[in-house]
Amino acid sequence: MELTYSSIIQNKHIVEDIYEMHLEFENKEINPGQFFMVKSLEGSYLLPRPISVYDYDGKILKLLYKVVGKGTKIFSKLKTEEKVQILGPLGNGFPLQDIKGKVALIGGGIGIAPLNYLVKNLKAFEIDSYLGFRDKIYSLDKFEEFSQKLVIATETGNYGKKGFVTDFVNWEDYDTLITCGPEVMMNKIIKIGKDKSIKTYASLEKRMACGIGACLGCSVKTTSGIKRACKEGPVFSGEELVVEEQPW
Amino acid sequence: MELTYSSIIQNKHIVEDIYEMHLEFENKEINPGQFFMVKSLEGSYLLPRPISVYDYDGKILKLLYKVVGKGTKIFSKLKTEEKVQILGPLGNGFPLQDIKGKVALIGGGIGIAPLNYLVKNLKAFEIDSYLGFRDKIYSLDKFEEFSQKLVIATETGNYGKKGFVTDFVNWEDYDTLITCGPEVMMNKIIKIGKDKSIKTYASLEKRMACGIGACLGCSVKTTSGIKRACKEGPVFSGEELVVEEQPW
Amino acid sequence: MVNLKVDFLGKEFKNPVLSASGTFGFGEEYEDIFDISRLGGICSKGLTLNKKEGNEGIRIWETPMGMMNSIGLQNPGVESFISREINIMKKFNTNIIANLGGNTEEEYLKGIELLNTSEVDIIELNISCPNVKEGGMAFGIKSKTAYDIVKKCKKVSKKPLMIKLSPNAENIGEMAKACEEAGGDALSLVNTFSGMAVDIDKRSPVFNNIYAGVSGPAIKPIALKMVHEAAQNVDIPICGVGGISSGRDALEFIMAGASLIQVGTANFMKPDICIDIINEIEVFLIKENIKDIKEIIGIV
Amino acid sequence: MVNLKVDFLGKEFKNPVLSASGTFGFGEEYEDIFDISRLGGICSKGLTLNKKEGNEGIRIWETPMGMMNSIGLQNPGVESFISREINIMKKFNTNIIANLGGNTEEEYLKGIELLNTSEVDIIELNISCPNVKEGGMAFGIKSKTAYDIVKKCKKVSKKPLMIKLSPNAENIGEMAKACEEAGGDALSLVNTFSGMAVDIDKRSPVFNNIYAGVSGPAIKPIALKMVHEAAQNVDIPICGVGGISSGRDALEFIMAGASLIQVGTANFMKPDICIDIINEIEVFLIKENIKDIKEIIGIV
Ligand SMILES: Cc1cc2nc3c(=O)[nH]c(=O)nc-3n(C[C@H](O)[C@H](O)[C@H](O)COP(=O)(O)OP(=O)(O)OC[C@H]3O[C@@H](n4cnc5c(N)ncnc54)[C@H](O)[C@@H]3O)c2cc1C
Ligand SMILES: Cc1cc2nc3c(=O)[nH]c(=O)nc-3n(C[C@H](O)[C@H](O)[C@H](O)COP(=O)(O)OP(=O)(O)OC[C@H]3O[C@@H](n4cnc5c(N)ncnc54)[C@H](O)[C@@H]3O)c2cc1C
Ligand SMILES: Cc1cc2nc3c(=O)[nH]c(=O)nc-3n(C[C@H](O)[C@H](O)[C@H](O)COP(=O)(O)O)c2cc1C
Ligand SMILES: Cc1cc2nc3c(=O)[nH]c(=O)nc-3n(C[C@H](O)[C@H](O)[C@H](O)COP(=O)(O)O)c2cc1C
Ligand code: FES
Ligand code: FES
Repeated sequence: MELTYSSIIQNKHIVEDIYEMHLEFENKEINPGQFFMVKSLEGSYLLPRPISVYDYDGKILKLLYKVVGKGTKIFSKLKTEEKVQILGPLGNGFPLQDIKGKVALIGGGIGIAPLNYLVKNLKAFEIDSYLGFRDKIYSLDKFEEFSQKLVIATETGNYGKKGFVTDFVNWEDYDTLITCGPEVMMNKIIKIGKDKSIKTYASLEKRMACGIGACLGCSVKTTSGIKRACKEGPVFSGEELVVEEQPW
Repeated sequence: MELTYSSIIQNKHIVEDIYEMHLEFENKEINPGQFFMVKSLEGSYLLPRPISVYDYDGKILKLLYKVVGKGTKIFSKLKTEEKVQILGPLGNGFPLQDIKGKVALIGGGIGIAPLNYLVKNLKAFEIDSYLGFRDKIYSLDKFEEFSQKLVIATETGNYGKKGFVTDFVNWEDYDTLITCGPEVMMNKIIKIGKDKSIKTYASLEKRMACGIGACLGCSVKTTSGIKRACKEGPVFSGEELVVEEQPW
Repeated sequence: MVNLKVDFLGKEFKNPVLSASGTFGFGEEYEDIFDISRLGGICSKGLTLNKKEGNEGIRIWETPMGMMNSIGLQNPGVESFISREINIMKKFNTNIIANLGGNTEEEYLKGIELLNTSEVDIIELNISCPNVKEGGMAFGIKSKTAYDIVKKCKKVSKKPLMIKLSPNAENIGEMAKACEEAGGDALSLVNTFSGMAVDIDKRSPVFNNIYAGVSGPAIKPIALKMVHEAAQNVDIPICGVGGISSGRDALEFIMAGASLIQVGTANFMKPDICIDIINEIEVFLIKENIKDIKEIIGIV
Repeated sequence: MVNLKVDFLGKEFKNPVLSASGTFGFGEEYEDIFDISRLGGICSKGLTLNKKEGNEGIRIWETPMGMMNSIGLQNPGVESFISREINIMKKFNTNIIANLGGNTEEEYLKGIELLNTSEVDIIELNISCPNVKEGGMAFGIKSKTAYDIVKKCKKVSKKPLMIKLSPNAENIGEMAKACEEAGGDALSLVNTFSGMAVDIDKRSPVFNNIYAGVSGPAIKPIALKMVHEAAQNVDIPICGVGGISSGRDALEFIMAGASLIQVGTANFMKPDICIDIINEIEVFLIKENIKDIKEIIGIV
């Protein structure tokens, strides 16, 4: 983990409110599921924003982000060669060594970002990917390349199947479910995992201030007490999460 | 006066911390000495910044500005085609009809900005221009074109005469002194004007919030009571200013 | 169509958005910029019985997403207001709120007596200006002092009295209650927070008065809390002020208990921002299928 | 070379820059980012006698140039601190300030007794946390209540006591004086301002506790004023906190009367900002030809 100022190699619009930023970041080790606290150097906001690693090849750090508010809006306007402050890689990442058997990756919207870097690092496993979007689809390449099966669903039916992607998963086929996406989707999957005794991992989105475990702002209730999403997470196993009381 | 969002035609670095911005602004009437409240659309500051009209040809509004703090720093990073919020033209401007006889324009540093648009509109008069800089010189063209005499001084002696430009003015030669620059310089000239009964006009820099006369933040003490620099000014005649009590 | 109209102290407001005292003059300077008759109302620059020249020295200072001012109630005096400035305000066809400050009880009472005969709709009793030495604010710190002055003012006033509270009050809930008990018809809050800036190069305070008033988006969360606290403590209506610069901000105050809101510092950021705020409130109500703004006043 | 060293309650501080309680954990998380031994000191996360899990729901919310938090004093408890976390802090070779909160008198007194035997340099008595219901803050609103608790704490404490004041105190000057008279050895101020945010889409408060603490650059001018006011009222030394994010900010507090300063929220903006601040202070002193930082403490 380090604090550094990275140059933007490119920052391009993908579709709708989705953007992809490439940053110089050489020779580091990054686990899938880890994230960075990202901050533009000018701009009228205070806290860095947590953004997952979308891809990394030892040279270029790729981020996929959705413009939802002030901070991400400013990100979308940054130009090549400008610098951004990044702190990371942070968090635990997915427990690659523990993931077993047949795996379903289930991503919703921008939640596919961390799964993208995961899918190529899970090569050794049998993976099916289920990706849900509202209307437009994006960033399918890696999932196509590394999954045995790829199921796409959109709420509008514009691409792939119509409906929520979770409606098209045959849960019993899997030993492990890995999810990142809207909280309702993740809660549903965690519940299904618990009910059907399938191992699940979810990457949680909590509001963060420090990103390194110092402020205790990102607390997550687990069966073994309060944990920090930025430090002991953002990836948690479904069993340990106390979902009912999560405000997400 | 109007509130509008103007596109930047260009925004170029001139020298040291001096920049020149050109904005689309068509078919308006602007008096020399008037100014605009300028604000970038993003950025972590609140109040627009007052900037004088440096030049105007009925199509392109030119501003010359010096980076001194947060706001002007953000200005310097704006790119062609971005928009800025401008409110203006504001203030009284120089009283062209009252300016008489032989005129000395005395500008210090970035204070030459409003004089630049003035000198070309004072064509009918006999004008000598005295411009003082710290080290580097800039924006002399108009003064060369429209003055009978142009005297340059730099504090470092790098260009023109060495010292303060006020040291090279033969005060008795003039009927009118017009000045804009650092407060010490303007105070000195106002005092000389009073002592020698030469008519003087100074364009004052006061901190402003509204720029239109509503907040009373930019008060100037005059012999006829408190006036607003943004509305009854920024140009005041030396006689009416109560210099001793000015905090500028 | 959704209903933005609010009835407040027996007056109809087209919408809940007012311009705050001291940031909008008497309206005329904004006339070239937007159609002022669209506002719910205008609060006049703070008036005092006699004309005031205001403070010397620097009067404006920017802070992170806020500003400080030390205007010191520069104003033409109540008599001039009644014979001149009020006529400017009248032509905007909206509610006129006269903001009245004072250093002594007599000044307040005489000011009110003069305003009684004028066409102002409401008197906003400013017991909270931090920028005059003897200080209107002196009345706005301790609940007991506030109670006394409000009670006396109420006795002479023929206009509805809206008491403008200071965020520097010792206990805002108690203060709100005291003003209600003294007969205040409504409350507006908050005025500016007492703050300070140091010019480290000169090694001296920026302001001649050392302290000055902090306003703008920076204070919004604190102001909102105070409005909520006041609303929990009184039954009289509340006008929320402090850092509002968007429709969402305005709606936060309304949901926290404000029937009307005032926009101050944000007018400087974008002089037609009140119009944006009115429009944003309307769009929100439509989107959320809320027929009447009254449905959401104080629901939080 | 200029001297940045400050003597404070008999301890030598390398420089006046400390990390503020609750924003820096026990230091270890920042270890990878910069050399923590460069700090003048570290204030621990707020401790309570017994372990606390903290608040439910959203704990962090951004505001214009500020933030709100509702952590609710999540901490391992004093005993764990003494046996574990203090050892992390010790290796940074800087002053250790234990921030101690509590809901009852006994909790404070027992906490102090335990800390007496530890290696902490100073106890920062937190009578100002707005985020626990029964609330440390209850002790920090009225001067009389504060006087009583400080007096009792002082009696049992073998460590120097620095009282951390709340900006929500009814009267900060009086409060400062009361804490001095009760035997407080130093003051630190301010803790967070009580504030609120409303989620207008959900029509409910953002925080489960409704109110939460506001910090960051937004509050700087108000915090600075309070530090100045406290400094005018007491002779004991002051540690200034609130919105400091640059060397210039720190120098404003120092000139207004703070011997030391703490950096809180700004650590989140840029995790090595304390180092920038130390460097900027040093550069300023050199440029202004000030040999010793003590020359400018309280000169405004
Ligand atoms: C570990 C982690 C990884 C993430 N990875 C990605 C990613 O790869 N791509 C992506 O687009 N988004 C990602 N997010 C969500 C992203 O952080 C938020 O969308 C972003 O912070 C919103 O900032 P804003 O200024 O645009 O929105 P605003 O609503 O203006 O933000 C206001 C505040 O709320 C916080 N906030 C708002 N939404 C969220 C959220 N969903 N999660 C956490 N904090 C939030 C912000 O950080 C900020 O402090 C991730 C979040 C976490 C916790
Ligand atoms: C009528 C008028 C015309 C001006 N014309 C020009 C011009 O043509 N070119 C140019 O470069 N500058 C001009 N100035 C000065 C310019 O407004 C300031 O340099 C600028 O506001 C500084 O902003 P900042 O954010 O960079 O500095 P900061 O110091 O960060 O600004 C902080 C606050 O102080 C105010 N402020 C700081 N310095 C000044 C100043 N000298 N005068 C007024 N307010 C100040 C800012 O507006 C802002 O509100 C003019 C000022 C006035 C009043
Ligand atoms: C420049 C300025 C002048 C002000 N003058 C007055 C005044 O005369 N009377 C008054 O009651 N409030 C005055 N205020 C306070 C505002 O009306 C308002 O209560 C405060 O600024 C908080 O709102 P805001 O954050 O929207 O500005 C003034 C504020 C500013 C910024
Ligand atoms: C996330 C967070 C947690 C905090 N926890 C504590 C605490 O446990 N004890 C305490 O005395 N102050 C606590 N504070 C207050 C800070 O120490 C500091 O007084 C306040 O934030 C103002 O300073 P700042 O603006 O530099 O952050 C906390 C502040 C934040 C932002
Ligand atoms: S964000 Fe600070 S502890 Fe997780
Ligand atoms: S800047 Fe507001 S009156 Fe001049």
